[in-house]
Amino acid sequence: MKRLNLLFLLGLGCLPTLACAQETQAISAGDSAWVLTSTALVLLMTIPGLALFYAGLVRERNVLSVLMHCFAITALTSVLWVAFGYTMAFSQEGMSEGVRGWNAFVGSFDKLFLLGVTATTPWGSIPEPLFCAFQMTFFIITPALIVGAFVERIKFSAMLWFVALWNLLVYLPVCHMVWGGKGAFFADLGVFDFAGGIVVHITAGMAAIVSCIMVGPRRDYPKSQILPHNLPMTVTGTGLLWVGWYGFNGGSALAANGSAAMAILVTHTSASVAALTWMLIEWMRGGKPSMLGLATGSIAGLAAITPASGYVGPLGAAIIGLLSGVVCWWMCAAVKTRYKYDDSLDVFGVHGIGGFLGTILVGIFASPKFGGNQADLDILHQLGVQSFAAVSVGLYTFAVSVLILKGLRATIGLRVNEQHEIGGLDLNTHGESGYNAL
Amino acid sequence: MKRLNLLFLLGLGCLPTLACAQETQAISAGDSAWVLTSTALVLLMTIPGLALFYAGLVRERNVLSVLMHCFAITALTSVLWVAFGYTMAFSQEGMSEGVRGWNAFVGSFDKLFLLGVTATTPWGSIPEPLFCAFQMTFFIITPALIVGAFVERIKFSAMLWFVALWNLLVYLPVCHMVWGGKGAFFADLGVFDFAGGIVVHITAGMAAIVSCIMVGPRRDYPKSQILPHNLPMTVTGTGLLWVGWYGFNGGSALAANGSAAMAILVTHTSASVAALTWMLIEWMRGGKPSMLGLATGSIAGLAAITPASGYVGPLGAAIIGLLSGVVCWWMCAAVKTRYKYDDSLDVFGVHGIGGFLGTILVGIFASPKFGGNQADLDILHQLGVQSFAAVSVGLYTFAVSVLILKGLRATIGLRVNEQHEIGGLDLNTHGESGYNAL
Amino acid sequence: MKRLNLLFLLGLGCLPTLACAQETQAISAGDSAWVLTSTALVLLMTIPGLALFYAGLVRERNVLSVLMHCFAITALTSVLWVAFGYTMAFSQEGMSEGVRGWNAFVGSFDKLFLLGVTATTPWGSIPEPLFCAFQMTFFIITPALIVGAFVERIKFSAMLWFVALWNLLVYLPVCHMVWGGKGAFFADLGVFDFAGGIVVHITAGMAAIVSCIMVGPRRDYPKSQILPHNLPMTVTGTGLLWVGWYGFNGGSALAANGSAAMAILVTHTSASVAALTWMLIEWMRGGKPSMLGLATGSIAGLAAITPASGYVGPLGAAIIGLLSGVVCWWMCAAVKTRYKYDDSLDVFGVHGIGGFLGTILVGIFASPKFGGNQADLDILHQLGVQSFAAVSVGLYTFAVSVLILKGLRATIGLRVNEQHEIGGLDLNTHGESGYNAL
Amino acid sequence: MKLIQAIVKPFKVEAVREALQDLGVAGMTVTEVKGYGRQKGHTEVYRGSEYTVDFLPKSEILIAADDTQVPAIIKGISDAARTGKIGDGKIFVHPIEETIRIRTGESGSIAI
Amino acid sequence: MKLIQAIVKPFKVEAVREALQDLGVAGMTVTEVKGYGRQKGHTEVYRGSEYTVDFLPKSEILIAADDTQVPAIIKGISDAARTGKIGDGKIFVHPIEETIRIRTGESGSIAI
Amino acid sequence: MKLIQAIVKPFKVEAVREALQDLGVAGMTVTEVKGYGRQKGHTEVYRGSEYTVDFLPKSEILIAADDTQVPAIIKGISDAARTGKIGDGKIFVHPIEETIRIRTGESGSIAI
Ligand SMILES: Nc1ncnc2c1ncn2[C@@H]1O[C@H](COP(=O)(O)OP(=O)(O)O)[C@@H](O)[C@H]1O
Ligand SMILES: Nc1ncnc2c1ncn2[C@@H]1O[C@H](COP(=O)(O)OP(=O)(O)O)[C@@H](O)[C@H]1O
Ligand SMILES: Nc1ncnc2c1ncn2[C@@H]1O[C@H](COP(=O)(O)OP(=O)(O)O)[C@@H](O)[C@H]1O
Repeated sequence: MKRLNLLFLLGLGCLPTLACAQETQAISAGDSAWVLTSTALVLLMTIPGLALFYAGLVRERNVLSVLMHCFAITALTSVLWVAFGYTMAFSQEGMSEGVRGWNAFVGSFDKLFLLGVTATTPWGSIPEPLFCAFQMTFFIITPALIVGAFVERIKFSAMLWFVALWNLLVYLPVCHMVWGGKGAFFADLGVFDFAGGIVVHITAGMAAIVSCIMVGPRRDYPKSQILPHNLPMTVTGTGLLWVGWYGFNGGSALAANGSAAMAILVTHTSASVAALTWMLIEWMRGGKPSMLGLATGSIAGLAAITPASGYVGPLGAAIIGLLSGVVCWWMCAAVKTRYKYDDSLDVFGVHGIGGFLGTILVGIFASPKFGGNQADLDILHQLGVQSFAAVSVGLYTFAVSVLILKGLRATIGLRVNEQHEIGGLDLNTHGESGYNAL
Repeated sequence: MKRLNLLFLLGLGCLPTLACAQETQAISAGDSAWVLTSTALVLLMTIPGLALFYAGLVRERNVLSVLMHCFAITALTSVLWVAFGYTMAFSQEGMSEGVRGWNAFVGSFDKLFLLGVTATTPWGSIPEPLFCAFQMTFFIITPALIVGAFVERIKFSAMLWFVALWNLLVYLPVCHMVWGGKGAFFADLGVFDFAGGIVVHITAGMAAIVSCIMVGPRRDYPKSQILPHNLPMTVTGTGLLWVGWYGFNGGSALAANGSAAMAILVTHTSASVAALTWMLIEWMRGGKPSMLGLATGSIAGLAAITPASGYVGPLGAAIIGLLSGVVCWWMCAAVKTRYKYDDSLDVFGVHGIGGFLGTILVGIFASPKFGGNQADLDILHQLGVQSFAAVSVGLYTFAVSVLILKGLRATIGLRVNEQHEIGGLDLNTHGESGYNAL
Repeated sequence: MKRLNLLFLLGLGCLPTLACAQETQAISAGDSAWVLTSTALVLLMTIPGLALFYAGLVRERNVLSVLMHCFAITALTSVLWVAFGYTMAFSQEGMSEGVRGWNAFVGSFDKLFLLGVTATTPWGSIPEPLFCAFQMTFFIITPALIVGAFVERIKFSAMLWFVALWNLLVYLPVCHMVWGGKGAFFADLGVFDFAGGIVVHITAGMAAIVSCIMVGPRRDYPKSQILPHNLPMTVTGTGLLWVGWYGFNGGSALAANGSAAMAILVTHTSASVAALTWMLIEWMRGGKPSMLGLATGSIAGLAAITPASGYVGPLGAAIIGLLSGVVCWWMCAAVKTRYKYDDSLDVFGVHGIGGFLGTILVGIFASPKFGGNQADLDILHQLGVQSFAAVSVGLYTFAVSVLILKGLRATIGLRVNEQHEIGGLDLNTHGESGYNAL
Repeated sequence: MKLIQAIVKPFKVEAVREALQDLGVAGMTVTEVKGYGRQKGHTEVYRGSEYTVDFLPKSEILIAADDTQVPAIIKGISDAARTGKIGDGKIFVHPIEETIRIRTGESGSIAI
Repeated sequence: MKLIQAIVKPFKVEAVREALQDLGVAGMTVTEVKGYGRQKGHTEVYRGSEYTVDFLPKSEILIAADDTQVPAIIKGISDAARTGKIGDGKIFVHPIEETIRIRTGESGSIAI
Repeated sequence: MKLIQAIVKPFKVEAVREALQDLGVAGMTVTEVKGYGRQKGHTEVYRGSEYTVDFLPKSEILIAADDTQVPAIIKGISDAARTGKIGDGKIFVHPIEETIRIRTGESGSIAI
């Protein structure tokens, strides 16, 4: 009996998978440790990762405005998340599998202001406030991705309103439908979206293409030269995004296990292959292998693997990386150049297209035939589900984004005036400048 | 069999508080994983986080000197910590609850040079060397915060001596009195200071106000224009500080559990609300919402929530964030401008005041009535304890800081000569320059 | 009784050391959480840590080329690792203790393309894909370290070929011989190399000295002034390297336990002492304490402690830090200046010499007499083993590096043409520039 | 021979370059400068402290030209750089005594 | 009409601007330059390698002015920029033949 | 008195400085500028979009000198800065009417 006790004491929840079937699961310190870390990593992606990535690509006179977008979005959306975002995304009240009521599309309001979420309420094998914090970082980064589409000309107040409304009307329902658990619309269809190909990248990408067109191009575009003012800054951001993506995809396993490990391995593989692909395309087409190309390629590969990262093996990851490198390059270098929409930092071309690609391809590469881990996968059927979810979310995002922007254009206006655009947003909107030499 | 079940519940490692009463606890890999990570995160706060935050705010010719302060402090204090800091802060020899002997105020010397601290000695549910390393990062960052008060004019050697003496005479006893465990002076009074409102922020803030006055203002202050030379650098630092604060506050749970999770959630909430508050104040008072304002607000919110982060809920966090945004803004924009002390980077206004505010407010918001987790809290009594601790530590810090600075002024001197100040510390003190164009 | 056994199995994980003797171990979420984090930390060391560290030290016109080296190496070597690197380093097929067959020197090909590595295959107490990902980050950083030797003049294609061949012919066999487990050549001799003094630093350092000589000096060296264009960038990199090194050394425990904790504590101690040492040498020799000196010293201390970090105590760490500060300073400031080889960023002087020093010194300081944890260590014998491994790996690396470079020089050439070197690699090789003012 | 020195708004440099190219001007040299004049500076606020920035970014364009070209160049610059708002800048015309092309050693008009 | 070109220590630009403002000078143009002269440069040491930096940061101030104003401006600059230490800088006075205000096309004194 | 203004390739500044030092020239002022001329710019490609960069980095060197020194200085600069490739730059010689040393108030040749 003594020995038994000792064993019990030792028995500290090292194999969370075993416990999965149970209704309530013990909280695992190991899983919690990894998701805590992942939460920090995904926050790092936005501040300062994405902020630097984007800010380096604009002109010197707008550097602070871009940084400010990312930071203000972080602060604003976090408050919204705590207030009503979390409950609208993840409340499971009123849901049951296959029933398509209101709550199949958006969460109830029972956890407004995190009511009932305490240190001891569990979510799977981690504490619920941790799950809430982790998901918050996704609620932050998604609108932050969009700002790349309209930098250097957007009105700051319009940007804030857009983000608040868009997160409410687009992000929350989409998140709920995909990740809301049993009874959620797309979840019930069996859609695969491990870490946000649909929820994050397709929504952000669609919003980007819509808003860059509705806000209109920068006055210098494409006639005049708009060069990145500080590429090392962008490269720094790339590194932080890449590292942070370990938390984005690996943390989405919500456990410190083999699934998280495979997720980071395939994430890294896809990023690497896509980066090399972009670089080689530039090189082989008579150009020069560029740092910006390598960086952009890696982000394309990271976006594309995101929905697939919990389902595919290294082979699938390599092919997803390869295709995302090719297709996203083509979107940025050929399509955008041809149609001359000013998706300034290529949010649509990289995140939208990359996310779409990965969302479709996981339908194939999740199959064990191609190294995936979904036994008995019916590829054709899954492709249908993936396409349906991707396209319908895309269209929904498109429509709602147009409406929000129309409303804002009619009221507070979307753009700064021309003098402010020429003089730069830093000085004119924020009253400061990025660099002061004297 | 009943007992067996109970053991089961105990055996989960996820609820270390339950196990606190036990003499020795098994080391939990999960808890250790999170505290290892937190140690890295808090180090990241100082190098390069705080270093960049501060360095961006000074003029180009002093950028390296500020970075050097933070890095030299890191190296110096780490050695002191290993030598005698750890034992003076955390030795529990000679302590017993309620007894106010010498060891209620400072630790014994039995762990000099980490004697007896081995890979297998436990501290709660983590290895003792890990606890030692985690606390070391607090010993590093506290004096590093202070340097913001006297940048661009302090003598490098004076700064090193000040830090060494101050850490010995102020940090170690205060840390011991608050966090030394049963028998420590303030701990016995039942003070709440989860992650360092008193130990870190009040001490650093008081030292800052004292030293900026005793060192004297920069020769150009406030007549001439002293603009931040590189705000994107400061923003990068802000991001790293914010992310690192997850480890600062979350890691202070010393476990990967719901308490750590709630800590990061309320930390993030306070930072967000304070950032928005600062931004809105600027905006509403006829000015422009600025990136530096948003960044400073977030740091104020982070400082203020620090002592409270293990006790309050999201509501309390939001109010603490709101108040810290308002009060710290007022300190920097109104009080400092009026009294014209050159607390160059607003260490007192942000950290000192923010830390003080949070230390007091936790006395209210720890109560379950306001969403806190301290059942049966006597708010009035707790407010008394918090105020007593905050004020007496503040006064003690004030007195000792004055003495140290007087001593140094009389011996090696506090300031560089005027020519060196004009020419910049980088060239004159360190023999190098931050940027070389050619 | 069956159930009891199950409990037994469950009950491990928390105390991995207990289970070491067993053939298969349960996967520990806590250990996995820490190694997941460490993987992210070591990746952070290369992108953006080392990339920034190096890029700040070159002239403005080559900043992107240096960043590009680090990022392209990351992408390239990751693909190689997944394809054949992992199996050649860590396959244990065909090995048995003391037998010096082919597989004592290099791994078999049974895990080509990670065949058989799934989310559920364990490696000690962590999932095998996690071990694979963690080791991958070492495979990335080692060649990235080397590039410091030939920046500002190397042909980009030559660099890629060099890295691919060198990683294949040097890194993989050396890694296998040292870390391949029982039956691996140096492992069987009982060599100590906790986190890569031999595998990473000696190999990188030797390759650096060889390649800087064979590629030849920069055309301006040493006659003309080649100043670091952006030291704050280098300092940022230093901070990230230092923090990341917690994962490098702490993660090498492959568990979240006291051993990992001691590793980061001694790592930090050595870095701090070495940084102070370098600073004081500069100061005492009539010069000025410089930020670059402090940064370089810390890297020297980190490199030197790497092989020793799992074996020594704080005392040993302090002495290793002290000696590495002195010796590496002397290599950079005296030896290099005298012999005028253009090891541009001091890879040999800091990493090579630091790694060598630590590899030897661990033979002494691992002994409990000097605070180490290897009971019954025969210091003299161990010094012999360490020296033998260090020297033979050094010579092997030397020889193979010469051969690879000769081959490349004879085929695609090693250097860009003079006009490109003058105009800068950013523009001429990569078709972009780091900073665009207008 | 004259050296024309024009101070213009930075975002007008490209337009000036194009205008001059159309006039057959083969070369010019541009410097980033800061200008102080009738055009007011602006105020920046850092943590509540106001700073008046008097100097505004301007670009200086130098063109060496034969005397006969001068009026056309002045007109070309003026037309291209004019926005009609205060701060458009100035043109100064310097006499110069000699121009040498370093590459060839040629001097005089041919060296321009 | 003259163009006065002054090379001064960078931290004296503000004082010069104020002095000139007092003299009623309405405009000027400032450039960051590097100067080499009697004032010695300094030595920087990077990892034990010494580098002599010969060029020191200076600021160049350009002021177009009527001939009559020139002496006062020279005195104003000299007084404001003088520290008495080597390296205080130089003032060069150029003849200029024409000044044009781009905004209005005015030329001559009125354009200054 | 003359002011010699030379536009040269940036990596030639050091050679020019040494050459002038050998001629006994005690001071000069250097500015980073961008040049447009016969030497073609280059193309940069960012994510598939091509940008033609017409302006190339150049350095401007100013030397005030007595009339007698001028030919030697021109030769010294030319020899040191010449690579023989297009883009080597120009030398312009300005007349100047006065030179003042701020520190001492001296003027004329002695102030150079
Ligand atoms: N007297 C002057 N000397 C030199 N530069 C001047 C002078 N006056 C103006 N400038 C330059 O011309 C720029 C424009 O002058 P400003 O008075 O603002 O407007 P405007 O060109 O419309 O008269 C200034 O910013 C400054 O660079
Ligand atoms: N002959 C010259 N031509 C152009 N600029 C000069 C000349 N001599 C000095 N200068 C400039 O004046 C600055 C100050 O000159 P310097 O000889 O150091 O001291 P001082 O002004 O006291 O004589 C130099 O840094 C340089 O920018
Ligand atoms: N007419 C001009 N006025 C002012 N600067 C000029 C002029 N022509 C050339 N330059 C300067 O001289 C540099 C070199 O001129 P360029 O025509 O390229 O070659 P080269 O010196 O061989 O004739 C240019 O980059 C520009 O800075």
